[in-house]
Amino acid sequence: MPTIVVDVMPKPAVLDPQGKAIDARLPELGFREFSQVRQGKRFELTVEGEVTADILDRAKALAAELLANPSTEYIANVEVAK
Amino acid sequence: MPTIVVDVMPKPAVLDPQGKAIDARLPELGFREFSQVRQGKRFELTVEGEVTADILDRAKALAAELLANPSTEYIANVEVAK
Amino acid sequence: MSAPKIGVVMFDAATDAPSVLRAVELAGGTPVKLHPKTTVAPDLADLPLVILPGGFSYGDYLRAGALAATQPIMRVLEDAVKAQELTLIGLGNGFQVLTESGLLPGGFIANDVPVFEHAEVDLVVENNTTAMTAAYDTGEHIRLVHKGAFTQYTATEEELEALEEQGNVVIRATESPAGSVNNIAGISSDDGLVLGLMASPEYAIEAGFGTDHAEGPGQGVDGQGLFVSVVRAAIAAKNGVVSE
Amino acid sequence: MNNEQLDTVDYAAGTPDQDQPWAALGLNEQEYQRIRRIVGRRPTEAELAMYSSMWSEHTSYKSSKVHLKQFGQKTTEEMQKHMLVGLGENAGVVDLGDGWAVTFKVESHNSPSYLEPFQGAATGIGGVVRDIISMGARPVAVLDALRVGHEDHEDTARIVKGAVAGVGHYGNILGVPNIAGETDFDPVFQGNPLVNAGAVGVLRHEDLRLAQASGAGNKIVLFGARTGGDGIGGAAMSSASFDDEGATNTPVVQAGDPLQENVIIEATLELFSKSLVEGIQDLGAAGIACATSELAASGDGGMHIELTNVLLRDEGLSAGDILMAESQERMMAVVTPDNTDAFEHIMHNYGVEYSWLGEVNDSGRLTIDWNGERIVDVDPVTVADDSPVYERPYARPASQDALQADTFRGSAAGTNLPSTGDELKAAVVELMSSVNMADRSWISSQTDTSVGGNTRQGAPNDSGVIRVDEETGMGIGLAIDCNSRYVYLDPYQGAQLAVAESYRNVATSGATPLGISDGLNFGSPENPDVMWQFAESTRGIADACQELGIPVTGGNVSLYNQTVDTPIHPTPMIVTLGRYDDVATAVPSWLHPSFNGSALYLLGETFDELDGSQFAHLRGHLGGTPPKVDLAQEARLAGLLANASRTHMLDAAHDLSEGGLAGALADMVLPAGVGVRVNLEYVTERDNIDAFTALFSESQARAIVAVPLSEEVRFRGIAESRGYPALRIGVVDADSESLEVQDLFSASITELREGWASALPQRFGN
Ligand SMILES: Nc1ncnc2c1ncn2[C@@H]1O[C@H](COP(=O)(O)OP(=O)(O)O)[C@@H](O)[C@H]1O
Ligand SMILES: [Mg+2]
Repeated sequence: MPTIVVDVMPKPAVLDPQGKAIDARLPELGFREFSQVRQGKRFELTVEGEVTADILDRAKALAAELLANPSTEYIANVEVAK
Repeated sequence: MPTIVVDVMPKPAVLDPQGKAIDARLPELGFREFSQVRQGKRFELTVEGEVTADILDRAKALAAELLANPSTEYIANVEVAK
Repeated sequence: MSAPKIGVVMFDAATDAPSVLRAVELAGGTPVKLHPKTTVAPDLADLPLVILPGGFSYGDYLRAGALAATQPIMRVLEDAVKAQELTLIGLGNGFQVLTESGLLPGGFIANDVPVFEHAEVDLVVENNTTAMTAAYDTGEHIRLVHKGAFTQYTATEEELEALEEQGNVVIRATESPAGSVNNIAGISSDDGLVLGLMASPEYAIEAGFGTDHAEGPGQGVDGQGLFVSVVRAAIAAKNGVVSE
Repeated sequence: MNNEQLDTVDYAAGTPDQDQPWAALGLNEQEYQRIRRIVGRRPTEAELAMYSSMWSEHTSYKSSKVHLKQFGQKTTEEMQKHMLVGLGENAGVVDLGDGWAVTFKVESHNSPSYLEPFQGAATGIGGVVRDIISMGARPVAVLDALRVGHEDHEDTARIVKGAVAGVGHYGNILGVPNIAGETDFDPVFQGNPLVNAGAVGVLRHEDLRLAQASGAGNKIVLFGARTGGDGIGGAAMSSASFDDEGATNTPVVQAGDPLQENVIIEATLELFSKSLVEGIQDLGAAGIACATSELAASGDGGMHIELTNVLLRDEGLSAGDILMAESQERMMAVVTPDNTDAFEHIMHNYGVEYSWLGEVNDSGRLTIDWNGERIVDVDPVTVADDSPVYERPYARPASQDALQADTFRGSAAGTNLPSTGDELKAAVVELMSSVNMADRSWISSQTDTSVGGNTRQGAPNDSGVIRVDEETGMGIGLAIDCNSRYVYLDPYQGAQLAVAESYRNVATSGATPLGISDGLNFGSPENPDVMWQFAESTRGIADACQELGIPVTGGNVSLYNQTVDTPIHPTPMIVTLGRYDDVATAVPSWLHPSFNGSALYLLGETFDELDGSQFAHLRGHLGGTPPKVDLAQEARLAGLLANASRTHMLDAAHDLSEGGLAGALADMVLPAGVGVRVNLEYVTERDNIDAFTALFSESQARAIVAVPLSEEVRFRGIAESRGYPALRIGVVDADSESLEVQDLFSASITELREGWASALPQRFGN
């Protein structure tokens, strides 16, 4: 059955303490190539049957209504999983 | 600056209470098209300069070492953000 | 006069609800449990004030307060607030439900140190004209329990400016345990009908089971003032006195 | 697993020679043969799964049983007085008077917590809370004890951060306050940490229920979470030690859903209050296999189950998997036919899923069908109760003499001990900055201590105190303790010391101890050295309880805690439960600014006892013999403290244990930063010891109390009349802002606090 992926990330202007905590550990673990880690959420929704444009719209609606909080987060991505 | 995305999801066999709680809410909110919601994490890492194959490998190493918990999660995806 | 009724929404796993019921009672109110699946408006002439208690409603797994905010009763309460018939107060997790519902500006993110923290917090009442602060003096210092993992208040520049300018920051921490912006702990909507406090006054209502106090460990009962305010507001509303 | 042919009872009867994976399931050859003899043929795959998990060490207590017997045997009638339910049930039940009762228990969740510390610790709390609710009690508090490896080892942060967060996560969402615990770092726990979780619940006498299925025709129902592939083989696995690679056979990690359990608690308590269940059993190790066989064995003996009716999370599971799965948040109940509608009604109200699995009958057999075919047909008593019982050989290890001969004073570590004021001060600062003595608030602040509104005190007090009856103020006090290093040096005496410390902690907070629950964590029972530690420890606990007059009400055994061949230090964790007439008389163990000016008294005598102490540990030494035990003296101290607190003579009281007088004084001073001035001269003179010994010796039956000046005369009077040694050693001096030991040193609170407060967050914080 197909899966829709919804990605939700903290807004750039909003602090991300979880990302920051990971960030702080990187040098100590020797990962100096990366910076500004942000931690968001990934949701996978199973769809019975085909993913029509309509269904994708419904997923976007669900993301806007429940999965993301518009005052602190933005919907980075809604797509059919590869 | 380019961004690498790391997606981490709960293993299929492991109970995902977060996904379950969302799942239970969907029918009442009228989203009957989706089932088996799983909630995972999405990390975005900023890279200074170009993302070489090497850097991508380092991101995979970071995912394995720090971002994912191998006993309950798997790395769904490591890629350069579009 | 008979004890005024105060509604308390019993969200699943809102672990502070039993203590809120008790606090309302000790302050002279009669708590009325409201079921989250209710779609019928309670008799608001009789129930002018409703509290959303705190504590991990629906596990808080998605985001603190997110699933509670989608419960049917929230639509009912929202309508009543919009009709200027109801005062709605969210405590702790209940405040998160209010921002999730869009009834109050801003939102909550992970604590500065992103783990659950249980602490006592020193607060200053900055506005004592609201339904949750009337029994305090402006400038009064109070000490309450603060707990949670996603209790850092955040808002946009414009929202912050508006809050500060309107005097809608009702209670402020001297130092927010979560790192909240401007040390904001309690806020009000412009019309004063929606109020949120990121703290748990229900654990500072009984000597010996309260917060730290000059008189001894656990002797602090500064949370009483909040519930007394609430009961007074309910009485005033019932008598037709419009709250400011 | 054989996918083509379902391994039915008939098929098994016709294929006696089919190979069976008994070894992989943790059975030995004799045990397998015994099962064949009992069932009269080769067991089916499902039967083998049941027997193997029910006969695992973890579930059957096959190596420990012979030693645990003495807990019952040494319980006198006088000690039984307060026990409503004794050993052998899910948890013991103790009478509190006025129709109230309390049940408490400690459980180990060691191996799951090593694999996955967060979920392991979380489900440890979830599991022990279900034990409590299955007795009909409402959980009112949880506690936890952690043993982890060296603080600077690369794996320690993973374990300690995960376990602390997991304990917090589950209890917080349940809404049950965490009020006591213990944390110790020692390299011996590196590859085998201990996570013990405890819970306490209260009930009215009439709500008490036991786990049994009687009454032919009664229905069996499974409710709560769906069954998934979690922890299959977990019971067998926790009875196997870790090899170099970690776990030998990694099961699917059990993940908990405290939201689900929160709802189950309310639903279950409503079932009890409406008397809708005849018997109830929580599902823990060995899942449905365990619950059905135990319910049937303790009832009338017959039960039929349609396994196909089990609601699944994962459709691919085999019958054997379903029987053994350890999915969390599930309960099994026995309901009479005329109550099934009412039962379903409650489940609907709470939104809890359930399925009817079968019924009780008088066949004397437990039969289980899968898709219309019989896959289990056994006598449930043989599964639940007839596991082999082993009298494992044990012997005092030859090395024990050398270990005990290696005293701290006689060792290189014990030379050049601090003696000048500056040296003593540096030693106190160093002691308090060590991870075993440092501030625990990084741990305790991750748990909700106030939820419920009945917490009189939690960390950093000697014991947690919870009010039970709002009207009278009646309530309980709880502490969990064990000094594993003492037990290693002398298991008999060390176990007695664990009982003594836990008992003393409860008494110091002003409660009257009523009973204990023990969590026995040891290495492999197949190692005679370990078995000796086990035998000696259980004997020590039983004797100590007999002498103190408090029964063992329940407990838990966790064996095979070792890495390759190195067993952990023997760790019999002791939870003591005490009672208050009114929790308003509970005494804190730290100094509040309002206690300024109170006098400090040291109760008890100090001997030169440094072997196994925190100070010796700080110097990397472990040898000699632990402090001597004097239980009669402990009981006298408890009596004195109970009397003094009940009559409001005490501001504060702290027992002396790890870190001795220095540790206790710093523990009192640091939480609120309230200074003291003390003088050791009286102690050193009376007890004929030097200042170093006075500060760091860990002699037992001691406590410091802070007595308001107005109560001093009275307090001296009762100490004297009871013949208990009491020395006025100093005074609380809030303005001094230091811990001052006259003529020796003055350590400012700022300098003491720095290392003490930062030790844990600096290493493990974010
Ligand atoms: N793992 C833990 N969980 C909860 N509380 C803990 C834990 N470890 C220690 N504590 C609390 O920290 C305080 C100090 O612990 P400890 O030094 O062992 O005290 P004591 O010797 O008096 O038992 C106690 O209140 C104890 O209950
Ligand atoms: Mg201790």
